[in-house]
Amino acid sequence: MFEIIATPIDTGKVTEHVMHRNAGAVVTFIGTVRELTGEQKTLYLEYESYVPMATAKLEQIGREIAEKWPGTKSAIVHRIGRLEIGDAAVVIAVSSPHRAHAYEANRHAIERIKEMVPIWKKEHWENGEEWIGNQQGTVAYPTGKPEVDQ
Amino acid sequence: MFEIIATPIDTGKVTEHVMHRNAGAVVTFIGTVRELTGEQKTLYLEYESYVPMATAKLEQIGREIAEKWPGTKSAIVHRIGRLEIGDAAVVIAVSSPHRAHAYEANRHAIERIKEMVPIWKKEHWENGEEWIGNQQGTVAYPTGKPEVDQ
Amino acid sequence: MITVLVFAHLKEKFGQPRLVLEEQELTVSQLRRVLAEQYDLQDNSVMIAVNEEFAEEDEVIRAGDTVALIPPVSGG
Amino acid sequence: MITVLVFAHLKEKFGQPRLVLEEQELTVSQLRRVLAEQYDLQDNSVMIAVNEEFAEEDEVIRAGDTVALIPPVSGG
Repeated sequence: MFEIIATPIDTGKVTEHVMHRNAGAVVTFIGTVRELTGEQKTLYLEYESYVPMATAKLEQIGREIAEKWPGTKSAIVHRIGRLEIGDAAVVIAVSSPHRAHAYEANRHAIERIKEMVPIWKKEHWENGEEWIGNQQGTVAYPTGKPEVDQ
Repeated sequence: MFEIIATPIDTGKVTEHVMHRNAGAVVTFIGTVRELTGEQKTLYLEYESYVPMATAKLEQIGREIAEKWPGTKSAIVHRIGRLEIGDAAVVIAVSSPHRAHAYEANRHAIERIKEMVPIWKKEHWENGEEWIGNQQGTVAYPTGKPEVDQ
Repeated sequence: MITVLVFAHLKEKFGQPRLVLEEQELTVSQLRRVLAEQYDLQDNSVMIAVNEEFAEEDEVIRAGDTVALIPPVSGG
Repeated sequence: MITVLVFAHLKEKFGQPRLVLEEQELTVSQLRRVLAEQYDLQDNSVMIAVNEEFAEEDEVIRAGDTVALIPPVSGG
Protein backbone atom coordinates (compact mmCIF):
# COMPACT_ATOMS: atom_id res chain seq x y z
CA MET A 1 0.00 0.00 0.00
CA PHE A 2 1.86 3.05 -1.34
CA GLU A 3 -0.61 5.75 -2.23
CA ILE A 4 -1.17 9.46 -2.77
CA ILE A 5 -4.81 10.22 -1.96
CA ALA A 6 -6.99 13.32 -1.84
CA THR A 7 -9.21 12.14 1.03
CA PRO A 8 -8.60 11.70 4.79
CA ILE A 9 -6.14 8.91 5.63
CA ASP A 10 -7.48 5.94 7.59
CA THR A 11 -4.56 5.36 9.99
CA GLY A 12 -5.97 2.08 11.28
CA LYS A 13 -6.21 0.70 7.76
CA VAL A 14 -2.59 1.60 6.96
CA THR A 15 -1.42 -0.01 10.20
CA GLU A 16 -3.48 -3.16 9.71
CA HIS A 17 -2.03 -3.49 6.23
CA VAL A 18 1.42 -4.34 7.67
CA MET A 19 0.31 -6.52 10.60
CA HIS A 20 0.78 -10.28 10.36
CA ARG A 21 1.35 -13.33 12.58
CA ASN A 22 5.09 -12.81 12.87
CA ALA A 23 5.24 -9.04 13.10
CA GLY A 24 5.83 -8.61 16.85
CA ALA A 25 6.48 -4.88 16.47
CA VAL A 26 4.58 -2.29 14.47
CA VAL A 27 5.68 1.36 14.37
CA THR A 28 3.36 3.96 12.88
CA PHE A 29 4.29 7.55 12.11
CA ILE A 30 1.58 10.16 11.60
CA GLY A 31 2.65 13.55 10.28
CA THR A 32 -0.05 16.08 11.12
CA VAL A 33 -0.62 19.72 10.24
CA ARG A 34 0.81 21.80 13.08
CA GLU A 35 -0.63 25.19 13.94
CA LEU A 36 2.52 26.98 15.10
CA THR A 37 5.92 27.21 13.42
CA GLY A 38 7.92 29.40 15.76
CA GLU A 39 5.47 32.24 16.30
CA GLN A 40 3.87 31.98 12.88
CA LYS A 41 0.32 30.65 12.88
CA THR A 42 -0.76 28.36 10.05
CA LEU A 43 -4.39 28.61 8.95
CA TYR A 44 -4.35 25.61 6.61
CA LEU A 45 -2.10 23.83 4.14
CA GLU A 46 -2.33 22.78 0.54
CA TYR A 47 -0.36 19.79 -0.72
CA GLU A 48 0.26 19.21 -4.40
CA SER A 49 1.98 16.22 -5.97
CA TYR A 50 3.27 14.82 -9.22
CA VAL A 51 1.16 11.77 -8.41
CA PRO A 52 2.48 8.99 -10.69
CA MET A 53 6.10 9.78 -9.86
CA ALA A 54 5.36 10.25 -6.15
CA THR A 55 3.60 6.88 -6.03
CA ALA A 56 6.57 5.25 -7.76
CA LYS A 57 8.93 6.91 -5.26
CA LEU A 58 6.89 5.68 -2.29
CA GLU A 59 7.12 2.17 -3.76
CA GLN A 60 10.86 2.66 -4.14
CA ILE A 61 11.11 3.56 -0.44
CA GLY A 62 9.19 0.36 0.33
CA ARG A 63 11.76 -1.64 -1.66
CA GLU A 64 14.67 0.14 0.06
CA ILE A 65 13.21 -0.80 3.43
CA ALA A 66 12.57 -4.43 2.49
CA GLU A 67 16.16 -4.72 1.32
CA LYS A 68 17.80 -2.93 4.24
CA TRP A 69 15.66 -4.52 6.97
CA PRO A 70 14.66 -8.01 5.80
CA GLY A 71 11.41 -9.29 7.27
CA THR A 72 9.86 -5.84 7.57
CA LYS A 73 6.65 -4.89 5.80
CA SER A 74 5.77 -1.25 5.09
CA ALA A 75 2.90 0.93 3.90
CA ILE A 76 2.86 4.67 3.16
CA VAL A 77 -0.09 6.92 2.37
CA HIS A 78 0.30 10.66 1.73
CA ARG A 79 -2.67 12.98 1.45
CA ILE A 80 -2.86 15.95 -0.94
CA GLY A 81 -5.27 18.87 -1.35
CA ARG A 82 -6.37 21.23 1.40
CA LEU A 83 -5.57 20.08 4.95
CA GLU A 84 -6.70 21.70 8.18
CA ILE A 85 -4.80 21.92 11.48
CA GLY A 86 -4.52 18.46 13.04
CA ASP A 87 -5.20 16.56 9.81
CA ALA A 88 -2.83 13.70 8.99
CA ALA A 89 -0.73 14.51 5.92
CA VAL A 90 1.20 11.25 5.91
CA VAL A 91 0.93 7.88 7.63
CA ILE A 92 3.81 5.38 7.55
CA ALA A 93 3.45 1.90 9.07
CA VAL A 94 6.28 -0.63 9.37
CA SER A 95 6.04 -4.05 10.96
CA SER A 96 8.97 -6.27 11.87
CA PRO A 97 9.85 -9.24 14.04
CA HIS A 98 12.38 -6.87 15.68
CA ARG A 99 11.35 -3.57 17.23
CA ALA A 100 14.65 -1.81 16.49
CA HIS A 101 14.13 -2.46 12.78
CA ALA A 102 10.55 -1.18 12.86
CA TYR A 103 11.66 2.14 14.38
CA GLU A 104 14.67 2.54 12.08
CA ALA A 105 12.85 1.61 8.89
CA ASN A 106 9.96 3.93 9.72
CA ARG A 107 12.34 6.82 10.34
CA HIS A 108 14.09 6.06 7.05
CA ALA A 109 10.76 6.34 5.23
CA ILE A 110 9.89 9.82 6.50
CA GLU A 111 13.40 11.13 5.88
CA ARG A 112 13.31 9.82 2.31
CA ILE A 113 9.86 11.31 1.70
CA LYS A 114 11.11 14.72 2.80
CA GLU A 115 14.15 14.31 0.58
CA MET A 116 12.90 13.09 -2.76
CA VAL A 117 9.19 12.34 -3.15
CA PRO A 118 7.60 14.97 -5.42
CA ILE A 119 5.06 16.46 -3.03
CA TRP A 120 4.89 20.17 -2.21
CA LYS A 121 3.29 22.04 0.64
CA LYS A 122 1.87 25.54 0.49
CA GLU A 123 1.50 27.21 3.87
CA HIS A 124 -1.39 29.61 4.32
CA TRP A 125 -0.67 31.97 7.18
CA GLU A 126 -2.66 34.84 8.63
CA ASN A 127 -0.42 37.25 6.73
CA GLY A 128 0.31 35.44 3.47
CA GLU A 129 1.08 32.19 1.77
CA GLU A 130 4.16 30.42 0.44
CA TRP A 131 5.21 27.22 -1.28
CA ILE A 132 7.64 25.50 1.08
CA GLY A 133 10.87 24.20 -0.40
CA ASN A 134 11.34 27.37 -2.44
CA GLN A 135 12.88 29.45 0.32
CA GLN A 136 16.42 30.71 0.41
CA GLY A 137 18.56 28.28 2.32
CA THR A 138 16.92 25.25 0.78
CA VAL A 139 19.52 22.66 -0.05
CA ALA A 140 20.19 22.42 -3.76
CA TYR A 141 21.25 19.14 -5.33
CA PRO A 142 24.63 19.69 -7.04
CA THR A 143 24.23 16.42 -8.94
CA GLY A 144 20.83 17.48 -10.20
CA LYS A 145 19.05 14.84 -8.11
CA PRO A 146 18.93 13.55 -4.57
CA GLU A 147 21.31 10.72 -3.64
CA VAL A 148 19.96 7.19 -3.82
CA ASP A 149 20.40 6.91 -0.06
CA GLN A 150 21.43 9.46 2.58
CA MET B 1 -3.38 7.73 29.85
CA PHE B 2 -1.17 5.12 31.55
CA GLU B 3 -3.11 1.93 32.05
CA ILE B 4 -2.96 -1.82 32.56
CA ILE B 5 -6.17 -3.33 31.17
CA ALA B 6 -7.59 -6.82 30.72
CA THR B 7 -9.50 -6.08 27.52
CA PRO B 8 -8.37 -5.45 23.90
CA ILE B 9 -6.44 -2.19 23.43
CA ASP B 10 -8.03 0.46 21.21
CA THR B 11 -4.95 1.69 19.32
CA GLY B 12 -6.79 4.62 17.76
CA LYS B 13 -7.91 5.85 21.16
CA VAL B 14 -4.37 5.73 22.58
CA THR B 15 -3.04 7.61 19.54
CA GLU B 16 -5.78 10.24 19.64
CA HIS B 17 -5.04 10.81 23.30
CA VAL B 18 -1.66 12.40 22.44
CA MET B 19 -2.71 14.35 19.34
CA HIS B 20 -3.10 18.11 19.57
CA ARG B 21 -2.82 21.26 17.44
CA ASN B 22 0.95 21.56 17.78
CA ALA B 23 1.92 17.91 17.66
CA GLY B 24 3.20 17.67 14.07
CA ALA B 25 4.58 14.16 14.61
CA VAL B 26 2.95 11.20 16.31
CA VAL B 27 4.77 7.86 16.66
CA THR B 28 2.84 4.81 17.78
CA PHE B 29 4.37 1.48 18.77
CA ILE B 30 2.25 -1.65 18.86
CA GLY B 31 3.77 -4.76 20.41
CA THR B 32 1.86 -7.79 19.17
CA VAL B 33 1.93 -11.48 20.01
CA ARG B 34 4.23 -13.15 17.50
CA GLU B 35 3.70 -16.77 16.46
CA LEU B 36 7.31 -17.82 15.88
CA THR B 37 10.35 -17.33 18.12
CA GLY B 38 13.13 -19.01 16.20
CA GLU B 39 11.48 -22.30 15.29
CA GLN B 40 9.29 -22.45 18.39
CA LYS B 41 5.60 -21.91 17.76
CA THR B 42 3.61 -19.96 20.34
CA LEU B 43 -0.04 -21.01 20.82
CA TYR B 44 -1.02 -18.10 23.07
CA LEU B 45 0.37 -15.93 25.87
CA GLU B 46 -0.70 -15.01 29.36
CA TYR B 47 0.35 -11.70 30.88
CA GLU B 48 0.21 -11.07 34.61
CA SER B 49 0.98 -7.80 36.37
CA TYR B 50 1.37 -6.21 39.78
CA VAL B 51 -1.16 -3.69 38.57
CA PRO B 52 -0.87 -0.72 40.98
CA MET B 53 2.92 -0.70 40.79
CA ALA B 54 2.93 -1.27 37.01
CA THR B 55 0.54 1.65 36.54
CA ALA B 56 2.77 3.85 38.71
CA LYS B 57 5.81 2.78 36.67
CA LEU B 58 4.08 3.61 33.37
CA GLU B 59 3.31 7.04 34.81
CA GLN B 60 6.97 7.36 35.80
CA ILE B 61 8.00 6.60 32.22
CA GLY B 62 5.61 9.33 31.09
CA ARG B 63 7.33 11.78 33.44
CA GLU B 64 10.79 10.70 32.27
CA ILE B 65 9.75 11.37 28.67
CA ALA B 66 8.19 14.76 29.43
CA GLU B 67 11.40 15.79 31.18
CA LYS B 68 13.86 14.44 28.61
CA TRP B 69 11.90 15.59 25.53
CA PRO B 70 9.99 18.77 26.47
CA GLY B 71 6.85 19.37 24.45
CA THR B 72 6.13 15.66 23.95
CA LYS B 73 2.95 14.01 25.17
CA SER B 74 2.76 10.26 25.78
CA ALA B 75 0.26 7.50 26.51
CA ILE B 76 0.90 3.83 27.29
CA VAL B 77 -1.60 0.99 27.62
CA HIS B 78 -0.54 -2.60 28.39
CA ARG B 79 -2.94 -5.50 28.21
CA ILE B 80 -2.90 -8.48 30.60
CA GLY B 81 -4.67 -11.85 30.63
CA ARG B 82 -4.76 -14.35 27.79
CA LEU B 83 -3.64 -12.99 24.40
CA GLU B 84 -3.84 -14.76 21.06
CA ILE B 85 -1.40 -14.52 18.13
CA GLY B 86 -1.61 -11.04 16.57
CA ASP B 87 -3.21 -9.39 19.61
CA ALA B 88 -1.68 -6.09 20.76
CA ALA B 89 0.01 -6.51 24.15
CA VAL B 90 1.17 -2.90 24.43
CA VAL B 91 0.47 0.37 22.63
CA ILE B 92 2.70 3.42 23.14
CA ALA B 93 1.87 6.77 21.52
CA VAL B 94 4.10 9.84 21.66
CA SER B 95 3.40 13.18 19.99
CA SER B 96 5.90 15.98 19.55
CA PRO B 97 6.47 19.11 17.50
CA HIS B 98 9.70 17.35 16.34
CA ARG B 99 9.65 13.94 14.71
CA ALA B 100 13.09 12.90 16.04
CA HIS B 101 11.82 13.36 19.59
CA ALA B 102 8.67 11.36 18.94
CA TYR B 103 10.70 8.37 17.69
CA GLU B 104 13.30 8.57 20.47
CA ALA B 105 10.81 9.04 23.30
CA ASN B 106 8.67 6.17 22.02
CA ARG B 107 11.68 3.88 21.87
CA HIS B 108 12.65 4.93 25.39
CA ALA B 109 9.20 3.91 26.63
CA ILE B 110 9.31 0.35 25.28
CA GLU B 111 12.88 -0.20 26.53
CA ARG B 112 11.91 0.99 30.00
CA ILE B 113 8.80 -1.22 30.05
CA LYS B 114 10.91 -4.25 29.24
CA GLU B 115 13.37 -3.23 31.94
CA MET B 116 11.35 -2.39 35.00
CA VAL B 117 7.56 -2.44 34.74
CA PRO B 118 6.19 -5.39 36.76
CA ILE B 119 4.49 -7.34 34.00
CA TRP B 120 5.26 -10.99 33.23
CA LYS B 121 4.59 -13.09 30.18
CA LYS B 122 3.93 -16.83 30.16
CA GLU B 123 4.50 -18.47 26.79
CA HIS B 124 2.31 -21.42 25.92
CA TRP B 125 3.99 -23.53 23.25
CA GLU B 126 2.92 -26.74 21.56
CA ASN B 127 5.28 -28.65 23.83
CA GLY B 128 5.06 -26.80 27.13
CA GLU B 129 4.81 -23.47 28.89
CA GLU B 130 7.16 -21.11 30.69
CA TRP B 131 7.19 -17.79 32.50
CA ILE B 132 9.56 -15.56 30.55
CA GLY B 133 12.17 -13.64 32.54
CA ASN B 134 12.90 -16.68 34.70
CA GLN B 135 15.31 -18.35 32.29
CA GLN B 136 19.00 -18.86 32.87
CA GLY B 137 20.89 -16.00 31.33
CA THR B 138 18.42 -13.37 32.50
CA VAL B 139 20.24 -10.27 33.66
CA ALA B 140 20.24 -9.94 37.41
CA TYR B 141 20.28 -6.55 39.09
CA PRO B 142 23.35 -6.42 41.36
CA THR B 143 21.97 -3.35 43.12
CA GLY B 144 18.68 -5.13 43.78
CA LYS B 145 16.77 -2.86 41.38
CA PRO B 146 16.98 -1.57 37.83
CA GLU B 147 18.82 1.69 37.27
CA VAL B 148 16.72 4.85 37.09
CA ASP B 149 17.72 5.22 33.44
CA GLN B 150 19.59 2.87 31.12
CA MET C 1 2.96 -9.54 60.37
CA ILE C 2 4.22 -8.68 56.91
CA THR C 3 2.44 -9.80 53.76
CA VAL C 4 4.60 -10.41 50.69
CA LEU C 5 2.89 -10.47 47.27
CA VAL C 6 4.28 -12.94 44.75
CA PHE C 7 3.76 -13.15 40.98
CA ALA C 8 4.37 -15.24 37.89
CA HIS C 9 6.54 -18.33 38.46
CA LEU C 10 6.88 -17.52 42.17
CA LYS C 11 3.12 -17.62 42.57
CA GLU C 12 3.20 -21.08 41.00
CA LYS C 13 6.19 -22.13 43.14
CA PHE C 14 4.43 -21.17 46.36
CA GLY C 15 0.96 -22.18 45.16
CA GLN C 16 -0.46 -18.91 46.48
CA PRO C 17 -0.36 -15.18 45.62
CA ARG C 18 1.06 -14.07 49.01
CA LEU C 19 3.32 -15.17 51.84
CA VAL C 20 2.63 -14.07 55.40
CA LEU C 21 5.71 -13.56 57.59
CA GLU C 22 5.62 -13.36 61.39
CA GLU C 23 8.16 -10.53 61.61
CA GLN C 24 7.06 -7.05 62.67
CA GLU C 25 10.08 -5.28 61.17
CA LEU C 26 13.07 -6.28 59.05
CA THR C 27 15.34 -4.90 56.37
CA VAL C 28 15.20 -5.98 52.74
CA SER C 29 18.40 -8.05 53.22
CA GLN C 30 16.88 -9.73 56.26
CA LEU C 31 13.78 -10.48 54.20
CA ARG C 32 15.99 -12.15 51.60
CA ARG C 33 17.48 -14.32 54.35
CA VAL C 34 14.02 -15.29 55.63
CA LEU C 35 12.93 -16.16 52.07
CA ALA C 36 16.05 -18.32 51.61
CA GLU C 37 15.74 -20.13 54.93
CA GLN C 38 12.00 -20.56 55.28
CA TYR C 39 10.85 -20.55 51.65
CA ASP C 40 13.80 -22.00 49.74
CA LEU C 41 14.01 -18.86 47.62
CA GLN C 42 17.55 -17.74 46.92
CA ASP C 43 17.47 -15.70 43.73
CA ASN C 44 19.20 -12.35 43.39
CA SER C 45 17.43 -11.65 40.14
CA VAL C 46 14.24 -11.20 42.20
CA MET C 47 13.80 -7.55 43.15
CA ILE C 48 11.89 -6.44 46.20
CA ALA C 49 9.32 -3.67 46.10
CA VAL C 50 8.14 -1.87 49.21
CA ASN C 51 5.00 0.20 48.86
CA GLU C 52 5.14 -0.15 45.07
CA GLU C 53 8.71 1.11 44.69
CA PHE C 54 11.92 -0.85 44.18
CA ALA C 55 13.71 -1.00 47.54
CA GLU C 56 17.39 -0.82 48.51
CA GLU C 57 18.86 -3.69 50.53
CA ASP C 58 19.04 -1.64 53.76
CA GLU C 59 15.49 -0.29 53.56
CA VAL C 60 13.39 -1.17 56.61
CA ILE C 61 10.06 -2.94 56.12
CA ARG C 62 7.45 -2.54 58.84
CA ALA C 63 4.14 -4.30 59.48
CA GLY C 64 1.53 -2.67 57.25
CA ASP C 65 3.93 -2.01 54.38
CA THR C 66 3.03 -3.52 51.01
CA VAL C 67 5.88 -5.81 50.00
CA ALA C 68 6.20 -7.65 46.68
CA LEU C 69 8.71 -9.97 45.05
CA ILE C 70 9.44 -8.85 41.48
CA PRO C 71 11.07 -11.49 39.30
CA PRO C 72 12.75 -10.21 36.10
CA VAL C 73 9.96 -8.59 34.12
CA SER C 74 8.91 -9.63 30.62
CA GLY C 75 6.22 -7.18 29.51
CA GLY C 76 6.06 -5.34 26.23
CA MET D 1 7.54 18.72 -29.28
CA ILE D 2 8.37 18.08 -25.64
CA THR D 3 5.89 18.75 -22.87
CA VAL D 4 7.32 19.77 -19.48
CA LEU D 5 5.09 19.41 -16.41
CA VAL D 6 5.48 22.07 -13.73
CA PHE D 7 4.29 22.10 -10.12
CA ALA D 8 3.93 24.20 -6.99
CA HIS D 9 5.46 27.70 -7.26
CA LEU D 10 6.57 27.02 -10.83
CA LYS D 11 2.99 26.34 -11.88
CA GLU D 12 2.07 29.70 -10.38
CA LYS D 13 5.07 31.41 -11.99
CA PHE D 14 4.14 30.16 -15.45
CA GLY D 15 0.38 30.39 -14.90
CA GLN D 16 -0.09 26.90 -16.33
CA PRO D 17 0.69 23.27 -15.41
CA ARG D 18 2.86 22.56 -18.49
CA LEU D 19 5.26 24.17 -20.92
CA VAL D 20 5.42 23.01 -24.54
CA LEU D 21 8.87 23.18 -26.15
CA GLU D 22 9.46 23.02 -29.91
CA GLU D 23 12.53 20.79 -29.63
CA GLN D 24 12.40 17.18 -30.79
CA GLU D 25 15.42 16.08 -28.80
CA LEU D 26 17.75 17.66 -26.24
CA THR D 27 19.77 16.76 -23.16
CA VAL D 28 18.81 17.73 -19.64
CA SER D 29 21.52 20.44 -19.62
CA GLN D 30 20.21 21.80 -22.90
CA LEU D 31 16.71 21.84 -21.40
CA ARG D 32 18.06 23.90 -18.48
CA ARG D 33 19.50 26.39 -21.01
CA VAL D 34 16.18 26.63 -22.85
CA LEU D 35 14.35 27.18 -19.56
CA ALA D 36 16.80 29.94 -18.62
CA GLU D 37 16.68 31.72 -21.97
CA GLN D 38 13.03 31.33 -22.95
CA TYR D 39 11.32 31.00 -19.56
CA ASP D 40 13.53 33.03 -17.23
CA LEU D 41 14.05 29.97 -15.04
CA GLN D 42 17.59 29.61 -13.72
CA ASP D 43 17.42 27.54 -10.56
CA ASN D 44 19.75 24.63 -9.87
CA SER D 45 17.64 23.52 -6.94
CA VAL D 46 15.01 22.45 -9.50
CA MET D 47 15.53 18.82 -10.47
CA ILE D 48 14.43 17.37 -13.77
CA ALA D 49 12.53 14.12 -14.05
CA VAL D 50 12.28 12.17 -17.30
CA ASN D 51 9.65 9.45 -17.44
CA GLU D 52 9.08 9.77 -13.68
CA GLU D 53 12.72 9.26 -12.70
CA PHE D 54 15.30 11.87 -11.68
CA ALA D 55 17.56 12.46 -14.68
CA GLU D 56 21.30 13.07 -15.02
CA GLU D 57 22.44 16.23 -16.81
CA ASP D 58 23.60 14.32 -19.90
CA GLU D 59 20.44 12.25 -20.28
CA VAL D 60 18.74 12.70 -23.68
CA ILE D 61 15.09 13.73 -23.79
CA ARG D 62 13.09 12.82 -26.91
CA ALA D 63 9.64 13.83 -28.14
CA GLY D 64 7.11 11.65 -26.35
CA ASP D 65 9.08 11.48 -23.08
CA THR D 66 7.32 12.72 -19.95
CA VAL D 67 9.40 15.55 -18.51
CA ALA D 68 8.77 17.35 -15.23
CA LEU D 69 10.43 20.12 -13.23
CA ILE D 70 10.76 19.11 -9.58
CA PRO D 71 11.42 22.01 -7.20
CA PRO D 72 12.77 21.03 -3.75
CA VAL D 73 10.08 18.82 -2.24
CA SER D 74 8.26 19.55 1.01
CA GLY D 75 6.00 16.59 1.68
CA GLY D 76 5.67 14.71 4.94
